[in-house]
Amino acid sequence: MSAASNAATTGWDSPLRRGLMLFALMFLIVVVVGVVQGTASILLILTQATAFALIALGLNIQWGYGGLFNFAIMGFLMVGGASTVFLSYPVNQVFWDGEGPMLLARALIAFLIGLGLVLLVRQSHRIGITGKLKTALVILAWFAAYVIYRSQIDPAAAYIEANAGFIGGLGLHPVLGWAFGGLVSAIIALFIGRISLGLRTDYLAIATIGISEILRALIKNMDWLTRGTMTVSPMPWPTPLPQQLQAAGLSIPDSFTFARIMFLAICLVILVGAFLLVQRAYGGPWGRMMRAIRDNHIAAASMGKDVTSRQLELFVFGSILMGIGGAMLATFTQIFDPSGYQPINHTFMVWVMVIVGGAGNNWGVVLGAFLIYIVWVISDPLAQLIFLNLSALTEAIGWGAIPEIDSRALQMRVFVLGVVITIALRYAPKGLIPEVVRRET
Amino acid sequence: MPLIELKHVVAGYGGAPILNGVDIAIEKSDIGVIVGPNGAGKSTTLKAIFGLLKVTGGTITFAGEDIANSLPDKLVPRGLSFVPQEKNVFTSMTVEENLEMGAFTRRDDFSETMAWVYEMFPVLAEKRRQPAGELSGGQRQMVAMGRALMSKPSLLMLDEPSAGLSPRYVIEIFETIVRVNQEGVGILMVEQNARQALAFASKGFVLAGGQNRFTGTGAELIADPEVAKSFLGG
Amino acid sequence: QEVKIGFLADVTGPIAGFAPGMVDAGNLAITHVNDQGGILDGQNLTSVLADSACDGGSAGPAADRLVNAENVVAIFGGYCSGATIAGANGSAIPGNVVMISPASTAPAVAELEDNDLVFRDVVPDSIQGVKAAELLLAQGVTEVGLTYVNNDYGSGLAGAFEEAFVAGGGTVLANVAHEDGKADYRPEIGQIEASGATTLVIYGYENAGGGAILNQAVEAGSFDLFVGGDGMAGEALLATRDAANLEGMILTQAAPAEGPAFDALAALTEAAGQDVNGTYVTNSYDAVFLLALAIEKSGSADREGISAALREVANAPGETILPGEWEKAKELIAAGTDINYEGASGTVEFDDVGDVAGAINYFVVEGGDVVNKGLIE
Amino acid sequence: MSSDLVIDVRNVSKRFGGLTAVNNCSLSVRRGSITGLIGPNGAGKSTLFNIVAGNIVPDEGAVIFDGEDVTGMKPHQLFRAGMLRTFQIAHEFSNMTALENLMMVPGDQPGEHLAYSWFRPWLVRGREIEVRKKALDVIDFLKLGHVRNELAGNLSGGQKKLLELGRTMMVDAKVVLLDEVAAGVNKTLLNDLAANIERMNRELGYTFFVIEHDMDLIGRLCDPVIVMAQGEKIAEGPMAEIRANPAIVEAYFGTPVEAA
Amino acid sequence: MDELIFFINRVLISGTVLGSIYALGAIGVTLIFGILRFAHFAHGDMMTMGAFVALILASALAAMGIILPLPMGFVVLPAAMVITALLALGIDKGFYAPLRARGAKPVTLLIASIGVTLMIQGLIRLIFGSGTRQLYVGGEPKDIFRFDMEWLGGSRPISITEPQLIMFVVTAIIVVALHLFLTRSRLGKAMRAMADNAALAQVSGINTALVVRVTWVIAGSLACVAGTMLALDVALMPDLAFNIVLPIFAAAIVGGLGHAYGAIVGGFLIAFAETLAVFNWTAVLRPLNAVLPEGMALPANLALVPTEYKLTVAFVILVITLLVRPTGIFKGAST
Ligand SMILES: Nc1ncnc2c1ncn2[C@@H]1O[C@H](COP(=O)(O)OP(=O)(O)OP(=O)(O)O)[C@@H](O)[C@H]1O
Ligand SMILES: Nc1ncnc2c1ncn2[C@@H]1O[C@H](COP(=O)(O)OP(=O)(O)OP(=O)(O)O)[C@@H](O)[C@H]1O
Ligand SMILES: [Mg+2]
Ligand SMILES: [Mg+2]
Repeated sequence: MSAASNAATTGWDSPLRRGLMLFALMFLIVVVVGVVQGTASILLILTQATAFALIALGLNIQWGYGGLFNFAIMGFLMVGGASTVFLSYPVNQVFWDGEGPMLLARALIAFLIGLGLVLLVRQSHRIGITGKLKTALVILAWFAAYVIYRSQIDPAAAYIEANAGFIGGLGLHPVLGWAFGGLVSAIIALFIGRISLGLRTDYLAIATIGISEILRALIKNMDWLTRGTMTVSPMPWPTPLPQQLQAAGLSIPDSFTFARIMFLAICLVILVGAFLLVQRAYGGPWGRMMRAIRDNHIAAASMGKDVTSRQLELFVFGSILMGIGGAMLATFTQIFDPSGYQPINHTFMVWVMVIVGGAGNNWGVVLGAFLIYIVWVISDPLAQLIFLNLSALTEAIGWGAIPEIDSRALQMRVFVLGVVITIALRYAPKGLIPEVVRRET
Repeated sequence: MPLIELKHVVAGYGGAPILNGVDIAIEKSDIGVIVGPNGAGKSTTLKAIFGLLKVTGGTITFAGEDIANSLPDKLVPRGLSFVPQEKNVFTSMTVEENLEMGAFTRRDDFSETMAWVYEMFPVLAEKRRQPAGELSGGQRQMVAMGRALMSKPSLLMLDEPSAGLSPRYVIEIFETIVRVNQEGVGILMVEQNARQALAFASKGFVLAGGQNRFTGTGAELIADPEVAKSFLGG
Repeated sequence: QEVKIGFLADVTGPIAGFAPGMVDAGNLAITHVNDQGGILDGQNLTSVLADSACDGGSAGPAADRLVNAENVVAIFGGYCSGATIAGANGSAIPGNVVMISPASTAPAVAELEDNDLVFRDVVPDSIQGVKAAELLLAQGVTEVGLTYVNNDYGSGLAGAFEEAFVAGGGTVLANVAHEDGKADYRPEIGQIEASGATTLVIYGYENAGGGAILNQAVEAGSFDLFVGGDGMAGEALLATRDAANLEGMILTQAAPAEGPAFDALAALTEAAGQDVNGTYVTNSYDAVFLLALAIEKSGSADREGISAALREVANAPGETILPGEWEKAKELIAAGTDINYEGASGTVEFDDVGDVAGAINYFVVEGGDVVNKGLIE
Repeated sequence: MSSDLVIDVRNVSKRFGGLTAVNNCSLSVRRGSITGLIGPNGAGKSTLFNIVAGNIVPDEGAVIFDGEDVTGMKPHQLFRAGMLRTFQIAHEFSNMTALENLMMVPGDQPGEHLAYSWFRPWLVRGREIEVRKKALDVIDFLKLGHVRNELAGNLSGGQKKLLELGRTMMVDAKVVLLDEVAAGVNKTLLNDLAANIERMNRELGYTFFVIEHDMDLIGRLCDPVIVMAQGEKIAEGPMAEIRANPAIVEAYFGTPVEAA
Repeated sequence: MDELIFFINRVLISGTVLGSIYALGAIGVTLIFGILRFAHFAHGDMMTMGAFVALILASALAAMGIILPLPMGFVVLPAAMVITALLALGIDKGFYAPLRARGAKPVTLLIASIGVTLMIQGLIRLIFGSGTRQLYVGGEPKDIFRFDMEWLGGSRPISITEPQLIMFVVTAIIVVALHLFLTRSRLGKAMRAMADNAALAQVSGINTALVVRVTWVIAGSLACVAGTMLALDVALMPDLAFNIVLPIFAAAIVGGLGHAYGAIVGGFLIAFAETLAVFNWTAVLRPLNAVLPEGMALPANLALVPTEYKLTVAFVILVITLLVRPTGIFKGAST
């Protein structure tokens, strides 16, 4: 073992004990929920939690390692979902038989022409055009490119929406779809990162929120590509569906259990793989360099670290995990529904997972993801239990039942989550399993 | 009765204590200078007096009253004032507003004090409407001291007031400190420009490892070959 | 001793505004069943509520709890199409549980490979939009401005309306989407105003963006005529607004919204202190009542066979059953007589894919009241 | 004789809003020298350093480093080209230990690339042991051994400055820019540091470019000394010559303070 | 002439209304950021909370039969501000102060404020249900003033509602009062000092705990004003202000965090950007149709972007502003 990781393991002593206890506690919660709600249910919860753990790991890379305030998580989840739709949803023959592909190809060419135009004009200083004139020309080129592209994409979109609905998918294996989700996320992250990573903390946060809202608006309204508000379903699974197992002779409960175990297994393999890679990199000089950049990017730059491209590396790396996680979620729930994505559920919840779990500590983040997700799911029956009893109580005292008790009780699940967050932070402001300082022995 | 007296103070930042029994006593007429190697606990001593960290042992008395673990908003009205080493002006506020903030705890009319400060630092009077962030290093240091004087302190504590200043300003700052002392303000300061500072100090304290090593008048310490070799750079 | 129906309801999230009314309506149907002799052998019918938060991701665990943990016989819900589809695919269909959605209008719901398990008793957007277009054209309105809530409901309805309206010779001067939950819709209204339209068609929700748009459009004062869909037709429409400003406003809603079935439910909801005109309240009541009838008809609290029984009790022919007539229905079923539930939201005849075809009524605000003008021919 | 000049600043200007911090300034540093840079507060010394080290892009003028125009180059590129700087206000990595602060300095660590750390861990490990040993040596030299596991953010002001200086000892650089390393450092320790700087200069061939207000140190180490005022170079020469210039003495040194 | 009136109605008045709301919200956000150094995400819900407090008070007054010619929500505003300020203080004491005492990072406080958001939303829905309400209790109608423009040759009136008028006045008063407070009063200056350098403020003997309390009082009461004004203008619902918290943050950021004046500028900038981006220029340019050649008539809808992308515009402005000025127009603070 290298000196550094040696230091890490020995320095782990008390956090290790604390972590083990917390993981044991979480295991207990899983068992209890499993007993109360049944195996099939807990498997479903665990599968989605695993996807969220992967996403949270992505955020941990960005925030915990790099101090990048990414609030565009929802955008990346949507991108991942939409990408896996494109790759793994069955082929839409109507689209391929019609004019659609041709029109799209023309739009693509228009896009490339526009892009070429912009790039060309940006080189105009070589022929002596500089300063304000160049800026004006570049803006003009952007505008022209936009017009050229719109002139081709609008009819194509209208045609596809009218005739084929949307372009459908390619019918490839869903796991390929997830990889594609990661890839597209990486490309988009590269683009976002290039324009916005120069911003500092809160400014970066709000800029990324903005970008994720822009992504959402695009995905939600590009009906020809994503089917927009009409939703896409059913997404194919990489493993047999319960129905297929039933057809093969399994009982209904068994079919649920086995189908979900198989799905969960794939997700776990990906999570564990990602975890190992991330953990190994973080424990060594790479992690040290990233923490240095996070602490003081000016000094890091003067110590020879290429801050911009390293931050981009982090941003892209984290976003890949988010994209894959988003794709997994869409595949597992078998629906891609752009209207279902909300910043509070898909961005802030992940932040909560990371901060409550312990930013900068992968174990903590995975714990946080599972814990918060399970709390969120069981807050539904839990809130009802509490408030139905409360209502019964007020009724017994003679104050009368709380009106609309069912639905109001459910509103309290939001409250329950809020309470859990604030209590957890109050007693562990650095997270349940905080970042470890790598001290020597 | 000394103006301020530390008896065997023990204090730290939560882990092992940094100060392990520091003794300091300053009269109103004194200029006390604390010197010592880096990490000796000099700044920590000033912070401990000013209630910025927890004192776990010993006593700190100011004008006879126990002030250990009192917070600044209680200490400033009692006559203590502190100029931190860096970030010691409000950069976005004007010079005059900086001074006003120094008088924050005062309820009476402080225009006279302000006039006194301007008299002491004429250059500040010229720049009273200018944001402090636009001043040069030496001018900032004056603003910082002026701010601290606005509360009409009987004890002014300074953490390395000359650090980073050009030689000319160092001289100016030290002259100012002497002048302030002559106006009846006790001075307790930390300095790495030790020789220069001890030269005009009436009391000197050498701290190392959170403990007093040597105590005496400034001249005595400079003269002591042991001190000179180990702490003043020969 | 209990027969459980799962309520897959989007109580939190974007439609939190009107989901509670739908839950209450479903529970009202359950109360009626229990008050009139219970289900099967006098068992208690109960509801289990699960929150799907209008999001496929949240609907998964919620539906699964109903199907696998609570072992419900059938599911009422979800409301948002995304939640319905995710719940159906993830748990209900493989678990062989019948679902009736009272509010999911997306075409994707019809396309589910559902083993005939997923039903909905809400009229698909297409029909209502077309009927509204025909009505306006018949009344001589040829130019309108249109705004719709940007979700499956609004865009489906607006699409159908525009197509029919243009085909019939009308012009849609402006077609503007709006997002729910905004504070201010003046820019949207301004776009429509600027197009010169004096008739404003709003396909949104009264207690969300649609209602806010109506208010701000009234304030703007440049529209003579307002038109709304079923999402706008609620009690609150006039409760919080000055009816004089809305004089002449036309609302469309799935039939009957009058007639014996509707009146019956109106009386029942009034007695229970609920509002029959609330968004999707009638559909919700009908859905749960139908599920109860289907369970009764199938003869056991077993998931198998509910789907077939549902068609039998809902579709003609048979003796007519109105909302609340549980005792009568129970006797008839026991006697082996075929029954046909006529819902307050419509006659509820399920077709092959589990959708209902519906006739559309229209209403006009006249003299401070919403007056039912009967079927659109 | 450009090869003799390792840093050559040509007509550089930098303005902040209305203020011209560096004004058409030209100066150069000879290879193998310890060149001093002095001047009143606000003269533009640190700004000039920032320009040379790539932290600030000048409005006008050019910086030649080792015969090559490096104007507008990024700090990390200059580091790779062999230029290392310290900061006047310590720029420590506050959430890392003192030891880690030094260990992160050496460039080209294989472990800083994902591919190596995933697929060639043995390479990473070997290098890591070397780096660590070097860092421990430096930390002991700076008398920071007892705080090597302390978070750098918790160090005293002077200790941070020492850490800043320690970075220069972690790598072999052609040129080291020192911005007021002495401020706040105990004089006894400073003597050792000065000796070390001289040794690095003499034995290892480092070139130093030093901003200082401590005239004893400048006098001991530097030849030549450059004087800057109001963004411009106003004089250059051996310390004795500078001290003999009455204008500079008046503006910069002042007269010594008397004892109280 | 009609075109001009249309422009006034649709751009000037609408933009000012929206801008006032954004500005009132953003001032609170920016003050909290300046003093406490964290992005208080629950600010939107504090606004909603304030509006509900006003609702309770107004309903209580109406129930007692006290009806004044002004909107009741406005009449009770002072009392509602006090109550909301107290609630804000309580929230700080209960949730943020313990974290600050333990030296939590800004992001931890941000996440805690998300927790607070969830709790406030849950409680509001528990108590008031999730439906939409009117702040016009007692059935008073909302007055709409229509200024006839016929004397200028316009066929449409300039119209403005009573709450909008009140809002303009209140916003103006608040902005001036806040300016005077921050620049003239001792406490106001102490707040600025603390925003500038909290450690030095403490050393100067400024009672930082007091400054924190004053900050919450101001932020809370401003939130109450903003929420109530918004609810009077539109309607009251549990997610009333949560939905506009993103543009409010955008406004605070564009202005430069920690800058009260920046927040005001940012608020109006974002509001007018949103309004103008989806503004249908045909309405103003229609007279051109007379001079344009046949067949080149302006399209019925000539807006820069479709309304689906309205919020997007706010964010595009935001991103561009930040790219040009990375810490906002007024060079704001940063954690
Ligand atoms: N980023 C900046 N923005 C605005 N003004 C600046 C900036 N950096 C420096 N200045 C100003 O430029 C001038 C020169 O500053 P510089 O730090 O280079 O001085 P210096 O010679 O290093 O002084 P000192 O000896 O006090 O460190 C000063 O007036 C300073 O206030
Ligand atoms: N916030 C802190 N947390 C933990 N330890 C600290 C903290 N601040 C300082 N220390 C430690 O306390 C010791 C004394 O620090 P102090 O700042 O008092 O030194 P000093 O004598 O002022 O040195 P210098 O001359 O370098 O300023 C140092 O070893 C330092 O590591
Ligand atoms: Mg110190
Ligand atoms: Mg400098």
